Amino acid sequence: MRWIYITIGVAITGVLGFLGIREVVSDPVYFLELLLGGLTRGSIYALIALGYTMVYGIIQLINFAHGEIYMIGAMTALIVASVLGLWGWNAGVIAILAVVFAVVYSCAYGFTVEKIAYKPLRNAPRLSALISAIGMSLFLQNYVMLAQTPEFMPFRSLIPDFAFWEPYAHIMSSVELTIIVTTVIVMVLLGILIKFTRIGKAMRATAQDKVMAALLGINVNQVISTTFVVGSATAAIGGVLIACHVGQINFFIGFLAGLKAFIAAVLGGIGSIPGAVLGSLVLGISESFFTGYFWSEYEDVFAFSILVIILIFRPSGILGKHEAQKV
Amino acid sequence: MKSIFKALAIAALAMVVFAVPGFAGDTIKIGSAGVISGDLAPYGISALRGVEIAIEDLNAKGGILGKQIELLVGDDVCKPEVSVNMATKLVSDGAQMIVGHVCSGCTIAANKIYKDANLLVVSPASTNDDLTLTGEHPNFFRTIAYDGAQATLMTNFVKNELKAKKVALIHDKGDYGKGQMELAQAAFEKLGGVEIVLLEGVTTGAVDFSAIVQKIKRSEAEVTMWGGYHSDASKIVQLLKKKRVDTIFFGGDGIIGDNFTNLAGKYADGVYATGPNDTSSNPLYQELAAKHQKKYGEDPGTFFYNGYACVQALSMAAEKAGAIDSDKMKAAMYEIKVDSPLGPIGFDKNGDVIGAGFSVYKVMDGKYKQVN
Amino acid sequence: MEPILNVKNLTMTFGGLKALDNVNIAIEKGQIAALIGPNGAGKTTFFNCITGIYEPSKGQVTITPPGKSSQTLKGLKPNQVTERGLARTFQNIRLFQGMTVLENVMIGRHCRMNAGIFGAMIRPKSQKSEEKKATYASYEILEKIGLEKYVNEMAVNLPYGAQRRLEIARALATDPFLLLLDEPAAGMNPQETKELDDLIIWLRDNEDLSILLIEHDMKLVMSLSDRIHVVDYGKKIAEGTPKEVKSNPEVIKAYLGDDSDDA
Amino acid sequence: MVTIKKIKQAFFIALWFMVLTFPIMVIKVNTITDTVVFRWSYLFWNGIGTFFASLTWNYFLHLKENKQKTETSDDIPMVHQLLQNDRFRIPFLIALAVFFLIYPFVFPMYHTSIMISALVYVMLGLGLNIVVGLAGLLDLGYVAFYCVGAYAYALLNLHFGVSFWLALPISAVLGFMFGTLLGYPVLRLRGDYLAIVTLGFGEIIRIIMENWDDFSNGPRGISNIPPPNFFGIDLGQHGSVIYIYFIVIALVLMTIFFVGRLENSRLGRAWIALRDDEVACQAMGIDKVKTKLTAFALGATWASIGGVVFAAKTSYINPMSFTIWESITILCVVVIGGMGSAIGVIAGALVLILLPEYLRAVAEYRMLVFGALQVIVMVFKPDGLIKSVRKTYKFKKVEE
Repeated sequence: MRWIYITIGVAITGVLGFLGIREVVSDPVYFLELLLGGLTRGSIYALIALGYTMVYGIIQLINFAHGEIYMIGAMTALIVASVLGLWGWNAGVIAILAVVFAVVYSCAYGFTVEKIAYKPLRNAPRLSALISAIGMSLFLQNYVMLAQTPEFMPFRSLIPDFAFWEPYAHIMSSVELTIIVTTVIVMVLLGILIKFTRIGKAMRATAQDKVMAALLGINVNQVISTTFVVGSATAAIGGVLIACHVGQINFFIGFLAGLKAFIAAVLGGIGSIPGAVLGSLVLGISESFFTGYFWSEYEDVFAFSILVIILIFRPSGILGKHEAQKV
Repeated sequence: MKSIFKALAIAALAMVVFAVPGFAGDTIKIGSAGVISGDLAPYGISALRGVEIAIEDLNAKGGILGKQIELLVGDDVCKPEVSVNMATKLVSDGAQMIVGHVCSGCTIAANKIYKDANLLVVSPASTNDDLTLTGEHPNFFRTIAYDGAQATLMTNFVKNELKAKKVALIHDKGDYGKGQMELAQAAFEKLGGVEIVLLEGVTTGAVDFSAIVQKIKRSEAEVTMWGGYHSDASKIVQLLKKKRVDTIFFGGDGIIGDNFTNLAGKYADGVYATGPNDTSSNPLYQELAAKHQKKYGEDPGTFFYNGYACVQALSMAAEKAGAIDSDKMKAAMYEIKVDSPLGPIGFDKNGDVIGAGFSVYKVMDGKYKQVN
Repeated sequence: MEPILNVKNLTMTFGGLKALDNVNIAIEKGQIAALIGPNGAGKTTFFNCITGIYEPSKGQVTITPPGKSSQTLKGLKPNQVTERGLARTFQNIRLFQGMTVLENVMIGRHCRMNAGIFGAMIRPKSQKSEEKKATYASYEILEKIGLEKYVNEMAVNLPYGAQRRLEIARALATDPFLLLLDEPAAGMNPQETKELDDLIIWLRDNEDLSILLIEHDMKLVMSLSDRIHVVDYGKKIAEGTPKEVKSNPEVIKAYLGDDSDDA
Repeated sequence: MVTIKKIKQAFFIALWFMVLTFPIMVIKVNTITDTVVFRWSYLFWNGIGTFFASLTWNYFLHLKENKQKTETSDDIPMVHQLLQNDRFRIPFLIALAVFFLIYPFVFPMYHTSIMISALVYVMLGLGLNIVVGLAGLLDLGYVAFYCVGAYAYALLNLHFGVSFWLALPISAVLGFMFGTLLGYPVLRLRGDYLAIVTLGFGEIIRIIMENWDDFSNGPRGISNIPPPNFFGIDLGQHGSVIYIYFIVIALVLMTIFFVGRLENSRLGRAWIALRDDEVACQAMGIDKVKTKLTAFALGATWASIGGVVFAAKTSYINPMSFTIWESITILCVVVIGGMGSAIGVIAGALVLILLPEYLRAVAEYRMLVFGALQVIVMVFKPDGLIKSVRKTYKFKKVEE
């Protein structure tokens, strides 16, 4: 049985490899463009997926409202930027303040959402928390829609076109470059936070065993709140950058982006930070290539197929630790 | 136990209260159905406002056949299954004629109910060919030209005016967008001389369209035609410009209007689109624009004038028929000439509008200008 | 006569770690055997290997059910092992929390029943009687174990000792010929342990069962067991009657190295 | 008790919310005309609103916590207590039956129409309850099978003129097959990994329906799907709605009957065992693979039957009706109603589907209220509206 799988696998890889190499050689620039496009797309997913994976790692909850936090981040940035713009402030100051406000407010929303919708459900069945999260997501969407507008609003990029990057801008725009660089920075910072700081250690301890962590004097509630705050902050940064990239936002952008990011997080192994980034990149790049070389109609089908295949062979995602069942 | 009976009784009572159908009194009820929540809401709301203002105007002038008009509003969220419930509700509530729906799928699904209740339906926005050309919807009229007409216009323009040899057809996989591109494909094939180098659908609402943009670039299409709505279109247009892809972006009436130019901002310049004929010189048009501006503080949306025209047509038909009777009104519909903000319009035997056609627009300095 | 359970050269490695190293154990019909050893010696791993939860790296497990021919358990899934007549309990109680006590026992009857999808939905006469039989059989088991007063309680709400007994009841319901008990007396008070002692003897004498148990309570082990197997660091170091084992220097050494609270 | 301390707390919470909602609620920007409107009154009302809301919220949360401390977890929901009592059960059931019998004749067609929708969700909910509630497999792609059923009827009717009554069993079988087919590769996955893969399957089916024009007519969908025929008599629109209503009632009754039996059968117990403890379940002789697959397949069967009814009722289907939101709605029905509890799921479906319809009175606030209610129900009743209760067995003293 095993040999059949291996043979089929080798055959498919061989054929695809051959066709792939032929394509690459025939038009290497196109290949590169798709790769870079995929990288951008992956980085976009990654910025949202990081928050998902952190929250999941610590309380095993699919935080459905995470996409909405991302949306609120972008919305706050838009509002702040518009107001300051009308007051005639300097563009650079506006950009910085918009990001700062977006991050602060997203954190506040993330914190509050956790206190209202998840904390009372800490000992309830896990699905109840999931439904509560879905309810929260609906609520936030409609709250923003009613308070602002259901229509798409143009979002003027806060990131200027860098002069030094101009020669390459047709391959990758300044915004895209910023997105990729930011993703790397955020991932590294998060890695440092979790590996080396006190709160990071507390997070890891809580993720492993809440009861034990509490016995060791870790304030579990505080750790969970911190996780939500940090996750929301990354989402807000993502929100602002992605809004700059696509140039428009409305109340509903969180849902689709959140869904994709969640898939990416699962693909990489949910709960793992490098996993979230790797999963996002795999998803983004493979989607990009699939659209580029095959049919974009079936892009999502392909993405899901990759997910299914990877999960069948690695049931805990690419970098997820396979938890042995304790008997 | 008592409490349960009590609760049941209350529930039943509540339902009766909710459910009492509006008995046809001294008013005429017009049902307006369309999408007024969710992401397509702007389209539905623009039409609904047209209907509202038209009814206000009519009521001020004494209504239809001397009776005041009452408006019943339904929201189908652009989902066929909701639209059926919605239609049932409008019929239950005693609607005597319908303006709607916006999304073609909803109109198709809901019209079964209307047809059965023998109500006339006039849509301000449903452009699907099947609605009028198959003969399955004899009670259906519209104040907007159908997709096929638009496709012919688009393809002819691409071939004769833009002189393109290679076109890419991109759509959003929805019934409206995909349908448009399929019609365009068929029209090009009939026309000949233009090669379709790409026919693809993209996921609406996606965060990144760079892959499809690269693909367009690689296909060397001189014109990229778009079937879909303004939000995705503006994302693609921006990327096309940013990636320096040398192609002309050409969309249908889904991207006509300020919604698109505002979203795409500086990237919108040079985009072509087909849309209803520019009738801004029409005095009624100007009057209505002013009214809208006064009432809502902004310029009218896409289907505002079409919505207004729907009500006008229905009231004229009723006056001509002399009664609120669908069969007589239907016969009258074929004969009337409506002085609408879209210009003088009438209806052909299929129920399609005569006189309100499409023209091609181009964005120049952030505004759509008619070019043919 | 063939031993009913014959384990030969059983080896189980996790990564580089040898949790079990060439263990040989044979159990005769009607025996109460005990498997003892310090914490982490590989006792539970041994159970898991036999019952199909782990696939052993090496070695053979052969069973000879009374009145039937020998067969190997190689490659069988846990449920197939149970079908062949080996039933077990768990060290950390693993009852089904969402079900009543009776239903927990009825789960044990699962593999002795046949109702399929249509049987369950349409419930023809044959299924009805099967269901009824299973219900009564389960109730009888509860009576034997002394839990009948809890029939319709949710399993989670039972006192601790009763939960341990319920695990045994559930295992009994699968009609085993060999019962594997993983620390059945853990956490019990002396009174409960005494009752357990009686129960196990009673089971062997009246139910035609053989029993293999893992236990740390040496008093219980010594009073119950016909034969004791001792493992340490995955290796079997001794085997014999309680008396023999007690005086075995290897065993004493193994236990003295360990914290002797349970020795 | 409202103490000074609590008022102080509520005051600070109100203050927090005023700050929190400031940019989004107070400032309204219009990026098109570049104008900004400050709506200061919102800030004020919001502060007052959250002050009282937080007082009540904390009061009830407090109440709930105290209750948890004093009571054991096995209190039986009132509905079950009533239903177990023969004196109440019979009149209650009769009242219920009468209510549903006269319903379509008393209320206008619109109400019958949305009641049909709600009843379809009862079926879907009961079906998903097998998968999620009983077997504990989180399935976010349940809509796939619903889609299969709807398209099976629509396409079979379009091409071969298959009638509603024939389509029902055919699509049930199809649903069963699809359930097995999709269930097989995901057997190894647990928990949320399973959820996301099933979600993927749901989307895949929808996208295929959207793009494979030759097969499914793509996004244009299939129209003119006939309603069930009544011995060839034309019932008219109203008549056929009532007819479908009774068909759905019959199907729901059948579902309740079968699911009830399944729940207390060898199979149902195996599902619950699987949900509670996979390892112990296998060790007790239950075939994990088979049990999971039957759960998947049976759940799919009901979804598929629901799909046929849906297609017949709407008369027009297109892929937009089968998005992930649909799966989420059905999941909400199950969890809010009470996982594993049939009565709960029925209540959940009626509340969740009918509520937004009647909330149309508050039109645009409807989804806002709906989302808030979901959170509130889950926070205060995490086990759902009506908790599941296992069957109790009575034994006569066994004679010695």
